[in-house]
Amino acid sequence: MPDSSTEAAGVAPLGRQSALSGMIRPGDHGAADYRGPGVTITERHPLSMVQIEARGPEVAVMLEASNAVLGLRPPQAPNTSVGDGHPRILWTGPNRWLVVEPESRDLDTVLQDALIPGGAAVVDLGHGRASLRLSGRSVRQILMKGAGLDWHVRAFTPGMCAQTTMFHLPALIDCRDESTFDIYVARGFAVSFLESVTQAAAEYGYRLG
Amino acid sequence: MIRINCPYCGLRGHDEFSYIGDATKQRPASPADATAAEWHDFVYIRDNPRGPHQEIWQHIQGCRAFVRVLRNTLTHEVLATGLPQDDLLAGASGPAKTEEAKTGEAS
Amino acid sequence: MIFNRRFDQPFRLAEGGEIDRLAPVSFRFDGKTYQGYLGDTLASALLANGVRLVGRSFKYHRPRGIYSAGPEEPNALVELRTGGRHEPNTRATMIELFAGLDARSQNRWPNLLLDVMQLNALLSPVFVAGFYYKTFMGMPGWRFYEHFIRKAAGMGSGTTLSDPDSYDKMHTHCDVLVIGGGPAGIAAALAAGRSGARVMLLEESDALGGRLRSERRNLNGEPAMRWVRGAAAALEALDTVTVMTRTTGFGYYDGNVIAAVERISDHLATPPEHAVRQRLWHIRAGRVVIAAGATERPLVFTGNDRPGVMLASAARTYVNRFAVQPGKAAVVFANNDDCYQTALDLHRAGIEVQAVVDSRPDGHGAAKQQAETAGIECVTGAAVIASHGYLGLNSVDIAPISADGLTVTGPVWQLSCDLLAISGGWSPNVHLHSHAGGRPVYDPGIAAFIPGPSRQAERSAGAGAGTLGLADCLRQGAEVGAEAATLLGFTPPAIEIPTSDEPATGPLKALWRVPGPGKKYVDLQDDVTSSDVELAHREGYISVEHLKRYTTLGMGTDQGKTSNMNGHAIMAEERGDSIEDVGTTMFRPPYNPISLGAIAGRDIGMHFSPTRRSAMHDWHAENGAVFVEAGQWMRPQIYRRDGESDVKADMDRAISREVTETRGGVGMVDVSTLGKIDIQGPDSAEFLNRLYINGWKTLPVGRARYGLMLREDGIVFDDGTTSRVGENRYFMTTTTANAGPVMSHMEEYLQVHWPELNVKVVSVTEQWAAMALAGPKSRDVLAAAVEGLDVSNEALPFMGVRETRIAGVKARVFRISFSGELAYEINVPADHGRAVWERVMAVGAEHGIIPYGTEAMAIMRIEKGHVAGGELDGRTTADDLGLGRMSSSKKEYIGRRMADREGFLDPARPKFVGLVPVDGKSRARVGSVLVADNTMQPPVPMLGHISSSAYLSPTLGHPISLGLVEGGMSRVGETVWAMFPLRDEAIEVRIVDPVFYDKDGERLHA
Amino acid sequence: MAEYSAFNLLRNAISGHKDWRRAWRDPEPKKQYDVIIVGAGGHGLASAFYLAKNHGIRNIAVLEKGYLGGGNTGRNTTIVRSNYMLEENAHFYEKSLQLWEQLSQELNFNVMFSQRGVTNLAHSDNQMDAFARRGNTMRMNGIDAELLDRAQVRREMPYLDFSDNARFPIYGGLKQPRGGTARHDAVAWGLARGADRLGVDIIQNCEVIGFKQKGNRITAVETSRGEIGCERIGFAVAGHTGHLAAKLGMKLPIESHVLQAFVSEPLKTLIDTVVTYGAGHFYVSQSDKGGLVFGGDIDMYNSYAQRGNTPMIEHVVSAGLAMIPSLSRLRILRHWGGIMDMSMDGSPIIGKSPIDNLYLNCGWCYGGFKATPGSGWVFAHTIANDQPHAINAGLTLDRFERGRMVDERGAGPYPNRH
Ligand SMILES: Cc1cc2nc3c(=O)[nH]c(=O)nc-3n(C[C@H](O)[C@H](O)[C@H](O)COP(=O)(O)OP(=O)(O)OC[C@H]3O[C@@H](n4cnc5c(N)ncnc54)[C@H](O)[C@@H]3O)c2cc1C
Ligand SMILES: NC(=O)c1ccc[n+]([C@@H]2O[C@H](COP(=O)([O-])OP(=O)(O)OC[C@H]3O[C@@H](n4cnc5c(N)ncnc54)[C@H](O)[C@@H]3O)[C@@H](O)[C@H]2O)c1
Ligand SMILES: Cc1cc2nc3c(=O)[nH]c(=O)nc-3n(C[C@H](O)[C@H](O)[C@H](O)COP(=O)(O)O)c2cc1C
Ligand SMILES: [Zn+2]
Repeated sequence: MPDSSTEAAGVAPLGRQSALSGMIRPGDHGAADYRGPGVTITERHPLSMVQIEARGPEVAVMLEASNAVLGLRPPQAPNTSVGDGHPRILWTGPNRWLVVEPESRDLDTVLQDALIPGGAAVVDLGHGRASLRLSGRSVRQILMKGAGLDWHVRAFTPGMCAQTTMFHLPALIDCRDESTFDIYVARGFAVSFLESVTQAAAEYGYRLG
Repeated sequence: MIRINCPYCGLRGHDEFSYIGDATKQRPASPADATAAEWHDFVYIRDNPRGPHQEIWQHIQGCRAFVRVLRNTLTHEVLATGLPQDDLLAGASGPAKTEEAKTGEAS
Repeated sequence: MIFNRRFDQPFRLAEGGEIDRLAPVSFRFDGKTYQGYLGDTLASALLANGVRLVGRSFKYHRPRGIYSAGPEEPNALVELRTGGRHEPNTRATMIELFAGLDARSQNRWPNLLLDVMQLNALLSPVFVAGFYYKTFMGMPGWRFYEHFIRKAAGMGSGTTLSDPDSYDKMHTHCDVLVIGGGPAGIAAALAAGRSGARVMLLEESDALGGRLRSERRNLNGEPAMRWVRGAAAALEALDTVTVMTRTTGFGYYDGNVIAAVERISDHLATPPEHAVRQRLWHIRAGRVVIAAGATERPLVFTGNDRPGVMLASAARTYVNRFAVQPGKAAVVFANNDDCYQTALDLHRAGIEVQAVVDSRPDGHGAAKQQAETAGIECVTGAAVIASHGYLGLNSVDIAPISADGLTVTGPVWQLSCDLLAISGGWSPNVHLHSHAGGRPVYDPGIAAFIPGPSRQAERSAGAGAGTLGLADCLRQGAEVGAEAATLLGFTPPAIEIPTSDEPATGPLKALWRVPGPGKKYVDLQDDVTSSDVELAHREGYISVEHLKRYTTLGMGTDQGKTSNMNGHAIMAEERGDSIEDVGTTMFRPPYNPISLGAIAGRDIGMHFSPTRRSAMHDWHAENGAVFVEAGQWMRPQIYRRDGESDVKADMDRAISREVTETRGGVGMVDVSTLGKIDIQGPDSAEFLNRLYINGWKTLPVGRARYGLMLREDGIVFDDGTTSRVGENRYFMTTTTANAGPVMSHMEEYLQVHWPELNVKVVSVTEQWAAMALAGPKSRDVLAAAVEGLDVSNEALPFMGVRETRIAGVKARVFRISFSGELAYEINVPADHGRAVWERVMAVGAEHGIIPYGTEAMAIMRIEKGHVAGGELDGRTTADDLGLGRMSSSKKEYIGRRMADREGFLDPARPKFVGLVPVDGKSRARVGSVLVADNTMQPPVPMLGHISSSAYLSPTLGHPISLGLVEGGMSRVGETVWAMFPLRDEAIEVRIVDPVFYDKDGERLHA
Repeated sequence: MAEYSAFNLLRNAISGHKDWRRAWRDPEPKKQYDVIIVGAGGHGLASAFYLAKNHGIRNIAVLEKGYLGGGNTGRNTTIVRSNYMLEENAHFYEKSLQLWEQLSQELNFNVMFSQRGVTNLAHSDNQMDAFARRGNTMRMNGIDAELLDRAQVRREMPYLDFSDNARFPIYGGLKQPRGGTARHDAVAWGLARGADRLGVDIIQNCEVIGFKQKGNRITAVETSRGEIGCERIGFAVAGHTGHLAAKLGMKLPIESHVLQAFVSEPLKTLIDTVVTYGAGHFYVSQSDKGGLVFGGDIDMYNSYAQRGNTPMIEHVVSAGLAMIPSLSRLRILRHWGGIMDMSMDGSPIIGKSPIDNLYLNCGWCYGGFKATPGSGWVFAHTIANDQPHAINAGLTLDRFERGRMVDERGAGPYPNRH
């Protein structure tokens, strides 16, 4: 599984401020039993996120070009994701992917240079979304509270991702390992979303940090 | 919950979709040549069938694709789904598509 | 000491039952303290204490007792708990006893014994079905009478206090869902579960077992509950099986989705910390096995509602499961073999069974014989035709009846008793099957409706399918469970079916109405009598649906669980039609009532709808912003300065200040909420050309243009600026309100109507923080903020767009203006929003920069005559708004061909104008109606209305308004009246040009 | 016809209620009628009643496929009001409200019309402005309206959420004091009884399944009980209009959608008025039986299923608790749906059709209960005179072609957004 400490270790340019800054009170909250909190919630920030999209004959060109520049081919199957996080590529729509990595380079420009000549569209979304990582034994219960997909361990496995509505917000959910999920929501809703997640997690106990 | 088989995302609850409406309405291909009656028909007039209805839903909380859905308006049963341009009645392989739908959840 | 408890509970048996005698529990009913045990329900505990009178009926306020032992209870409804947890109409039979429980009887005044409203009963000959339709029509009017009717109706009372508990929702999926944890459901879950399928088993009560908990029955030669516990353990051991008790599957919806409510904390005084009270489950099931059991029906005879009259199955439940005697001397009355089993169970519990009255000409031999062997007197071909007693039963009248059940054929004799256990047969719980679209069919064999063909992936088993024998229930449960798994591709192994010692039973003989005079209750809760059914028939309300609505049969909290079948059958007899033809009323969810709290879950209070914050939110909050919501966004409306409050005068002062200081110097407003859409691809310009009414093909890179969009019907949809930021790349802005709709609109045309266009669109609203810098000094501020960008008028002209850096951050600068001032919009990636905002504020300090809110922004746009929400009300055309000249006749665009219909060209259409008060000071409010003359009496012909208003234009020094008026600009100079009759205001206003300020645009081009 | 009265009720109480007559007959269909109305909902029955009463036409049949009043008339949230802004609607609904005010006497049947007031809450300045415009327009049209500020709303409805925890604070509201509720079933029954007394044949369990046409006229209807001839024919089948019109090869600017409603367990009076939330889809009133009757938005997709779905119910209940948090422990007793005839501008269509002797009464959306007497009154006029009355002249079928939509919400040609 990816090591979240290295993911978080990107270099933030001056003033880059997360939508959740000041909102995450590190520590244990809610009910807990001897096993400790049921879920740990961390913010992943700063991240680079760039959407790439192509149409018709542009697609094959784009897949090749992204493979060349990222060392990773965007996954063909809908709702799957690939990569260890440096970067990770998530399918987000027909011929559309989101490339995500801890911020360390100007990913937008890298991809523009590589892909635009082939006709693809490249859009920087790195600031438009907030991302939480949820992990722990109760993580699937929290997903069950917020969203209507089948979150059973047999049904939603590592390498699957999905866009759905979670706590009434559009969310992109990426399964990293059996008990770890990365969730992306629109930046403006991040505070509301965090409140919903923590409320839902209270009965299992949760750790923020 | 009506469960709609998004051609990309599989079986999802209808609360992830936004309903657009009758899929059989063809926007006049050549706007200037279309008569007032044709425009009126496109914008305002509906078959409104009781039974199978081809309609467009947008998977707005998912992959944002527009999906054509053949759904029975009397039973709410989804008989088939496809891309916006597919004619679902033409290839009406209802049961087969439903089978596929059963396994399609979140895949 | 524990043993002494028995004497506190005079009707408690010395042994037996599922109660925990080591856990005595004290509780209150109507202010008096009693003792019960853990494992009791409120009903069983009350009975154990000899409390028989627990409620009053809906209409006649008749004394009522405990009638059943389950969710079908029509009588024993109480108000439970206090304060914000107060809960009316709670069935005593479903409340698990907990320490400190506080319940009160309801629908009585001043108290249960002396209910004044029982006078209604004296008037019962008047208060027949539908009496109110026939009277109360004259003076003083229905509103007067209604007041009294409503006082008498309504059962329990509500609360106005907020509920301190919280609720929750969950979604889950399974292969096989089994609803009901009786023998049939358990067998189904075992059969399906052993196949490896994901199985869920829902049971409404606190434990598995169903009727087995209430009966003295053996399975495999041992008490049946031992088998149940073994099966429960076996299910527990299967990791693909989830058993949920205290969970009611209450509705069967489309897509094989079942909704259920889990009562997590209702059996406790209060939920434990962090726990919720109830949880709503959405269960998406591959197949469903409905094993919901059956409900026993009462018999319809005179006085069948007295406290002490009880369903036979309930009497067995009380003695067997709760070790409570529901009476000391009993009569049992039935039309089926239930009476003998009941008599034996009561007899064994030390209750004196005076007689078994079997309405069948001759009762089934074997069962009867058993009872007789036990020394119980059994009468056949007879019926209980009346009951007696004031607040509770003390005797019954028994008489022989004819074989057809229609007449009394012999002398009446009386037996004294305080318990009458009755059974009219069993009605399968076909509710969920019906929700799923199934239509129940009549089975004369059991005189009840059973499930018909299934419409969704479901099948019923056990008593719920009309299979009443225990062995058959088990067999069918296993079979249906296995079938469900098989149909989903699993291979279920055969499971072992335990053998039952249940004796064979004989058939029942339907008896829908016992002969004899007097009121016979069909629906006990709503006081619907057999004569009401007859009256409904006489008056033509003969469809069961009319019957229901005219008499309220089956409309109470129990939804007719014990009454509908009897009522419908009586109607069938009256009509002379078959029961099948008469049919049932519609079954609707929920199966049992469920709390609104559970349905709402966590989506209440502030979480009713999520809120959205811009990147500068915290800065605004720290700097005095008063927020207002706009399409989920929290936006600063004004910024308060020290000492200012939110009283109107202070607010007005702040608004004026923000306008004046911006127009006089420089101000900045957060416009991050505007919709932003990134458009890329070779056909982008063509696409924009089709979307907007104006042309886009000639826009050079680095320039912005204002655009107007119509809906397909020719009405204005949205406006905004779009900039060309690259050869094939554009950046569109939309209004805040339409950000989502415009995005979907564009996607729809690209995916559905014009798939040939190679254009990719994506919302980047959240990616960019946006701020508008406005005022004559804005250029100076911008110059100080940007790095290496020439911002002179020549280098960055009006509608110019440039990329630059501010505070080291990549930024886009657009020279566009909403305020009418020299102005710039700065966009930066959102995580830099606050830092850049602060930087601009810092460099602007020496120029006197201020932040301004949406109010000042609105006033400046009104001064400038820009249209916004008030004008874009979904009914206005481009022409109406004075924007028709933007339209390009050289191309096709959405809405063009519908905008030339006759109604669009009508000269009488109100058109966009400005308005000023003739007296120079009166404020014409938004929503005023424009008329020619302020003296006319209604109906007054209206010329238009005021759509936006600045109660004071700080710039002009007087109020100004925008509006639409018939004749539009052709009437400039004329006066009309702005009428606001809601506040008795009439203001004479003059029609003027809507651009009040800087008509020639010198300031924004400066 | 003074048959129902307190006196007669008492007299009957003594005689065991044996003397009450059938409220309506159950006649066999005749071969031929002057006018056939399809649909025995409130509108169809009111049309027949007023045709007989006001226009002297007595040879009328109302054909009903199920039981009379079993359509939307029997399943709506019973709100009656005339707080419309647009001319075409305002005068029509006001006429209807005036008819409501005398309906019980007119029918000699207590329809329990309860003018307890209807208040729409506002949660923003913009909403207050929109309400002001509507209220002022109403007043200029001679219709009662009051604009309440927050304090006034609080005084009248203290149980609403005025706390800081309210997601959408209450700014005020627009109230129509003459608005209220009526006992929906009684409306159908009273009209049926009234029409029956005037000789109208109400024929239940009689579904119209086809038509006989000659030239541009309908000469007879085919029904599940045989063929029945007619001179003129009016459709008043609400959500089934599209289906019926299709049998004539006619397509309409109408879609059928499902609207849900639900009722709580009965309570002593808690809410003594009708109130609608302005920041979500929710409205509530309390029935005389004590149940809180809740309604919300349509389910958004075409449907003839007469039953709805959980997402909308959950939304409506959330909105309800956002508005009145103390209802949280109250239990919902039953929920159901009805099929709405959603028109393309949200306003009704009452008038002539492209077929010479066919008249249409449809497009009521979620708001046609309040129109019941008015609809019958103008429809009767239109059928009797082959000419709309002045107050339904703007509600024609051809208004879409002519670009004269009556779009009270400004939502455009999207039926599910009205
Ligand atoms: C849940 C809900 C809430 C509502 N709330 C309100 C409200 O608060 N206020 C308000 O003013 N309005 C409300 N409405 C709308 C209102 O109920 C309807 O607009 C109104 O009742 C329509 O009356 P109607 O007589 O036209 O139709 P209906 O009462 O539906 O009558 C039409 C009849 O036609 C019959 N029919 C259909 N096809 C045929 C056929 N082929 N042959 C013979 N008969 C046929 C049907 O069986 C039906 O009985 C609501 C509607 C619903 C469903
Ligand atoms: N003697 C008779 O004539 C007669 C008649 C009826 C039943 N019975 C006996 O009753 C038993 C029937 O067995 P069964 O398993 O079919 O039924 P059951 O009544 O034993 O069990 C049904 C269970 O389903 C639960 N339930 C019902 N609806 C539910 C819902 N919506 N959600 C969650 N739980 C729900 C009930 O609480 C109950 O525990 C057999 O023992 C049978 O012999 C006998
Ligand atoms: C205003 C109103 C009040 C109602 N009150 C009750 C009620 O108290 N009890 C009840 O069971 N149903 C009540 N209903 C619902 C009806 O039972 C029924 O569900 C509805 O008329 C739809 O009919 P259907 O369910 O037969 O399709 C009410 C319906 C309305 C419109
Ligand atoms: Zn999808």
